[in-house]
Amino acid sequence: MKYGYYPGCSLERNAKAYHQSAMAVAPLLGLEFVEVEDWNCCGATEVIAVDQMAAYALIARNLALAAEQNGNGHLVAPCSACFLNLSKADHYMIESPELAEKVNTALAAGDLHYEPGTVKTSHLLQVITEAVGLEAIAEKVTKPLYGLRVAPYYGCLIVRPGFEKKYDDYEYPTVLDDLMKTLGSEVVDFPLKAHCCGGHMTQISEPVAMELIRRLLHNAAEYEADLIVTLCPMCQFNLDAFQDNVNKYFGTDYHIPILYFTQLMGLAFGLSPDELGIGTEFVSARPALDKILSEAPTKEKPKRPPKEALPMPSLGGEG
Amino acid sequence: MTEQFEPLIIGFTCNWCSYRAADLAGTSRKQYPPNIRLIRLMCSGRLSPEFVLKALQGGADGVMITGCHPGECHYLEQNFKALRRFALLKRVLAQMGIEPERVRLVWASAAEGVHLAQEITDMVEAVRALGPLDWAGVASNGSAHAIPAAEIVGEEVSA
Amino acid sequence: MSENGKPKFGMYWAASCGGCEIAVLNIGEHILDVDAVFDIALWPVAADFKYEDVRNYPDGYIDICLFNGAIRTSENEEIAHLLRKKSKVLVAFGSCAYEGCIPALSNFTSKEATFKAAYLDNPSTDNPDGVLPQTVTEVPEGELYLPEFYNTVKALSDVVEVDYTIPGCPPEPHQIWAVLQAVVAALTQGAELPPPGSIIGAGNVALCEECERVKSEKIIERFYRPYEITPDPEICLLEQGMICMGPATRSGCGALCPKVGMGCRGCYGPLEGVEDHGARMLTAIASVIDVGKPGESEDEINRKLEEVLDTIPDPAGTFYRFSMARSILKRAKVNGDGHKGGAQ
Amino acid sequence: MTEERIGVYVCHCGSNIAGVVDVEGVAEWAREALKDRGVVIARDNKFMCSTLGQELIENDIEKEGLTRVVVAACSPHLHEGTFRTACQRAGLNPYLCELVSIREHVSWVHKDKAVATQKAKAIISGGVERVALHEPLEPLHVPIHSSTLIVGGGIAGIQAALEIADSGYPVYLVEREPSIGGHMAQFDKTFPTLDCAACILTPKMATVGSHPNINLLTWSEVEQVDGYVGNFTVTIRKKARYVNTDLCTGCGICEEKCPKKVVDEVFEAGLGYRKAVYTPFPQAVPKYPVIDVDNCTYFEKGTCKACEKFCPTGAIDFEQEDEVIQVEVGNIILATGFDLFDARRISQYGYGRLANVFTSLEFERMCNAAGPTNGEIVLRDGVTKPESVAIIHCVGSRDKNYNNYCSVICCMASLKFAHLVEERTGAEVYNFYIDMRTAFKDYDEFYQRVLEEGAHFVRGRVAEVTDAARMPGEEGKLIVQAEDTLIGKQRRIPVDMVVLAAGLEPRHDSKEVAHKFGISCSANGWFIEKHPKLDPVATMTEGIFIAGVAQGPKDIPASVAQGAAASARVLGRIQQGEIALEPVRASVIEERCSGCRICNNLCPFNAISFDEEKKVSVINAALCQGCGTCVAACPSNAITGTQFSNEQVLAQLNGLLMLNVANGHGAVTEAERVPA
Amino acid sequence: MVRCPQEIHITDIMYTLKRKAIAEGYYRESTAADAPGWSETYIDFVEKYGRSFELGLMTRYHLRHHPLDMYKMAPMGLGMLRKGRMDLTPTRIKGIKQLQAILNKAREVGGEL
Repeated sequence: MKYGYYPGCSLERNAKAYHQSAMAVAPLLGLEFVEVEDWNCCGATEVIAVDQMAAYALIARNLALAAEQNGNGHLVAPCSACFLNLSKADHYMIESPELAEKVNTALAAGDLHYEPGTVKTSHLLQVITEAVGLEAIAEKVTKPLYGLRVAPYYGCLIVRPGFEKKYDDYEYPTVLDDLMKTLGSEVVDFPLKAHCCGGHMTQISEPVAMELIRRLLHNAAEYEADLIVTLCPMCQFNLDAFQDNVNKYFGTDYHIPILYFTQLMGLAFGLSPDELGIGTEFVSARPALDKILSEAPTKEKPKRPPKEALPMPSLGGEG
Repeated sequence: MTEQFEPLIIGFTCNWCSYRAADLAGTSRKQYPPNIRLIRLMCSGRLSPEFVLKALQGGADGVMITGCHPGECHYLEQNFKALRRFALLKRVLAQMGIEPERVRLVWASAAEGVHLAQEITDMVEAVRALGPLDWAGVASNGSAHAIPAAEIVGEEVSA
Repeated sequence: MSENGKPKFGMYWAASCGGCEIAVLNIGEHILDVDAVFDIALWPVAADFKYEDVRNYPDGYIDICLFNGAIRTSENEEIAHLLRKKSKVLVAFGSCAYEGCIPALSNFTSKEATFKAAYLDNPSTDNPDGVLPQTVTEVPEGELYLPEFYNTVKALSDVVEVDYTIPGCPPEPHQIWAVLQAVVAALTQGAELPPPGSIIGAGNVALCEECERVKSEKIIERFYRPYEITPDPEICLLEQGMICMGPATRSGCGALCPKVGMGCRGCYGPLEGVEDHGARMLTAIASVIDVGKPGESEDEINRKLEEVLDTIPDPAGTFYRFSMARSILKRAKVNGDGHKGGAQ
Repeated sequence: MTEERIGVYVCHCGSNIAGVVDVEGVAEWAREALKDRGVVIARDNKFMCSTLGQELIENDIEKEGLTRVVVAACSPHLHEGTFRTACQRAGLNPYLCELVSIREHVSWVHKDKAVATQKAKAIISGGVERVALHEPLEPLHVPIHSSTLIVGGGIAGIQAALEIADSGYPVYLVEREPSIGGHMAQFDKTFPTLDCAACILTPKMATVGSHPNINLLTWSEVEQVDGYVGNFTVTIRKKARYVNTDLCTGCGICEEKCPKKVVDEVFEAGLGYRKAVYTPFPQAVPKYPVIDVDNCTYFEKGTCKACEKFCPTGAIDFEQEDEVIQVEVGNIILATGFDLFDARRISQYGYGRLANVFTSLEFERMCNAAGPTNGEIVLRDGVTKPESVAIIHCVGSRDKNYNNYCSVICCMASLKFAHLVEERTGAEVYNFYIDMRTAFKDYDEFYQRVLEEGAHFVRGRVAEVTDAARMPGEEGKLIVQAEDTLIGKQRRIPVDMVVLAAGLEPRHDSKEVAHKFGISCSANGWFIEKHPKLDPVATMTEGIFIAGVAQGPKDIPASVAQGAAASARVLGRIQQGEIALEPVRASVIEERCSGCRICNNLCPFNAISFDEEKKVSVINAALCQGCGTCVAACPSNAITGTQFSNEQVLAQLNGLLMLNVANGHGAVTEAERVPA
Repeated sequence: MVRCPQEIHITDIMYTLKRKAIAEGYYRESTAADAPGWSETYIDFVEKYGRSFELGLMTRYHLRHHPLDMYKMAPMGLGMLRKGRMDLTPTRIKGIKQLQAILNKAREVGGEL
């Protein structure tokens, strides 16, 4: 399957590991990613905060380029912010012809035009779990991540609903959980899985950011996760690069490595850590990865609850 | 001074909503042009396209089809059938060169006397603006009251 | 009857393709019986007669005259009147004479446009001076006359009284033969003929009755043109989304088209009491489109509806393919330069 | 040209019509201009609807031998009946009289006298043309079978069944579950009086069980409904119980001995267990157990039969099979109730994930003395008493993401819960609500009472329930996060237990059921009543009534009221013995029908069926409501409709077109008079 | 996350409010008074190069808004350089002129929707 590829600014440098691992994994899954020629920043959460029209124009330029360059109109963005911006702009342009017209007036200034709805943007995780599918992935697993306790962290952007890209269950998504299970790792419940990592608050209001990050680390630690797996450069950066600051700030002592799901996929597929940019994280993942067992841990079967205990609600809906 | 053209509109109403809407317009003394004459059916679902064609061919300048709002049909869902037929009839009429303004579908609940009166007023004005249909003339000579080809919807289809 | 005691047979060809003539020949060896039983009084396609000959016949001279073709020109109309006068029994033979048929599709446009298409725009026409047919042309020898080309095609019954109608495009040979036998029986053994004005050589219920395909409740999600699908051989074509005029069309042909996977085109015309063949089919088909349920928003419904209807290109041309001249409106309202209403 | 002798009567209606329309002129005109259309008499009168006016018509019918009557007055919806009966008195079939409106549709909506008069003439000429083609019609009389089918053994169905049975008429009560009682049987207390549900319900259940006029069919479902008002044939599947009810004494030994314990998802709402052979609850009616084949060891593995071994009367019968029966009934009441909103759908509330989040139904069972905890309010571990409980209102209700409507009962139920928690555990109670809705008798008093008992009320929709502690005091608790919109602040309230007041939803299969019985459902799936205010228990389908929550969310009193109301309607019918149906009906002309089956799917009342023998479509006159949709659809004119035939409608059209308003002066030119 | 029972897109409303707050100058009283500063710095880089540039962004923003906090960021900055997660020079896209033209036009068109 061939996709237009929109890396976004972070993946060029800060989240190079994400880019690197994605590129390493893609071919194994029969995915071909062709980078959009001369793409520009999606504006993250900043441009929209100051000038709506500029923000949409900025995004639309990328959509226009993507539409121009790759035939089938499938675009993949590994960064949640880019994914949200690209798909959101497209959606609102479809919804409001007035907006579409204004945006296109702007684009015209650069001899570009974008027909709303022509580019379908997906997040990398979507492509991997939906287009490729867990079965196909399972077949590729050669070194299962046995015994590794993973906290699946989605962040708040990818699940942001309100239009057709409504992602999985936007309150309590589980795709990443399933993917991690497929890789053989053990997935811990992670109630804050879709909460905010602080975003640019690290720059704007330290106290706010520190608290938001602490909560996530704390919650992961509570559930004895060996590491947190992410799918968004911003989340990875905040939890990883600022973990030290958090410890200083609150006098805590967290050492929870933060990896991208593509890095773990690579490992499970038998690629070497270096090919996957493992080592570029601030909080080293080595100790955690050393815990990986050679074969599946024997599950001690859950001890039956005391007879006075009430049954839990059966999972799966009624009717 | 030339007398202004008074179109003749035939209105088909359903027994439960739109006819009662017309009654209500009356009881609330809501004035509307006298150019419309109503025929009561039990349901807009009863309307055979022939009724519309006959009206136009027989001298009416326009036809208004009325019924209960979708989802409020006294017969549960029959006005949906009226809606389907109207949609297809519209296309055929367009190919017959009859302006869309001349045949309208209007929903009116028994409470919407004023709404119905307004719709009638609008339609009479719209048809007045179009001028007489005079199908007798058309049938005897297709070029009567010529309207620009552009206004006739209808697609070219290679056999 | 004439001196040799044989009844007189006439057949005339007005605005039509000639298929009806072929259909008569398709009765096979029976044609010899026809020849044996009848004296041919007029049959341009078979023997050389002049209008003059016919004019010289005494009134009612022709016992049975099969008139095929629609009334498209003043000539057609003139001959219709002439043959009416000269025939005891005048039969509207075939769809053209009965209801206008394919020629009447030009009622969706104008005479001018038809001329333009036929004499000017037609790529295979070489007409540098853009000459169009004239009713009167001056030539050194004097004036030449051409019949007038009408703006609207009419059915035979629009211009003269018709005794019987044999529908079909063309009528099926076995039906033709059955009719001829009945006539012969009437003329020779004085057998009863059906009441004047009736439609003969066809059934009295819709085609579905003689169509062997399995029919069930109809819910149509979209329509397909013949090239788009290969229909299931057992099931009703309409249920498969292929437009089939069968339900609204007179039986008599033996459901030939549906039998071979092609929807009925409607050439046997509408059923008794139906004033407008097209309108009947229109309402029937629209009624079973699977769009619009309580709870759906009206916009949503209309959107879906338009989507489905887009799969019926040229609805008017489809539903009125044969019956335009006998429809309620009879023609489209078009301006002089003859916009085509979508029909071919 | 018609042979009919038509009389035209133009009403002044005081000055209501005469004020605008030249009534005498119109009558005069009708007499002259419509002579060749069959009009032999045309009169005007101050008040046609008065006794004098009516006598006028009657006399003319008798003396002048009128065969048709046209009255030009007010709307048919006002006086059609009046004039029809007048004709009938004079021996003329009422359907040969046509009332055309020149008041509502002319004199009250137009001012220009000339034009109004002209229009009145047109309308009358339309009426004349039409009435000439009217046929005499006789109303359709169908007998009403005296027994009634009630579907659903909840409180609404029970009420209806008892009302009818006590009046001495037979009832078939069909219930899907092994016992009647419905949701009410699961409750502990009922608001606002707090009397125990079982105490007031079980006696009624017992009466139903033993009532000579009630044929109770539990563990059964309606498969098919044929026929029409007064004469339904209903096919019912009695699912195999694997217990011979003739031998079973309901001693309960089988249940006791059965080794297979499973979670009871239905009656215990998943909070308790039952055996593979079970009666849902002790007071179940009937008392006979059923074997749940999906969980029975014998049906799974082929061995066990413990129940059979120990049954003292040998009532266990593993060979038993479903039984399909047919019953004849005259009327049907649907009281099929509701499903509870599946709280798992709102994942941020953690139901199914966080142990101590409960649904309202689970909580009802917990409070119930006969329930899994014997009425103890405890956490999921079954022992710990909560010290703080949060009750979240509007779960799945008033929310565009789920159901947009208000579920009506949740506010009061939540108040009841608050009170019970207070009373039995003394725990702190927090109610999170959007609006408090405590309409109806004694409800708001109850609200006041709960307030006084010290329950907290936070006005704000809960954002999430989480076990992710953030601040001291939150560890090990469930934290309920919501904005308190009254103080405009975000609040995080740590509690031990959360109760979700889940909303009411139509039965998951309500749409199929509606289709089966030929009634309609709202978009949500609630059954639609004939009129939301004036006819709340009848449906558009004659002979089918609805009661209880199946029609829309409501509480016990309202459900009981509807049960009673529906039965009253049915009893009225039964006592009539027969019902007269409007003769406005469609019918198929067999010899014209080609069996194309276009019409088969068009009737929402299932009046059209297909005769496989003759290969023609057939219309059941008693089911037909006369809308005429099939008439308009038939591609070969094989369906006709009385009172609205093509000929009649086109004749009226013709009449209307005869006069053109083009010249607004009321003058009628010869040309215009000639029928088109 | 959308938890509004009326399906209102809360995050979009937040952005709108933020824009208004900045436009009206209310942000000064906010706890995140620096937000606009950050946003504008960010936008400047995007407009200049077409892509964001962490090093420039952080240094300039902090120099302008909290020079004293620089020391806090320094170690992380170094760490990032060491791990090759930060560039010393920005990358400029080819179509930067085109982009600028588009953005200017957009501002000209302007307006909230």
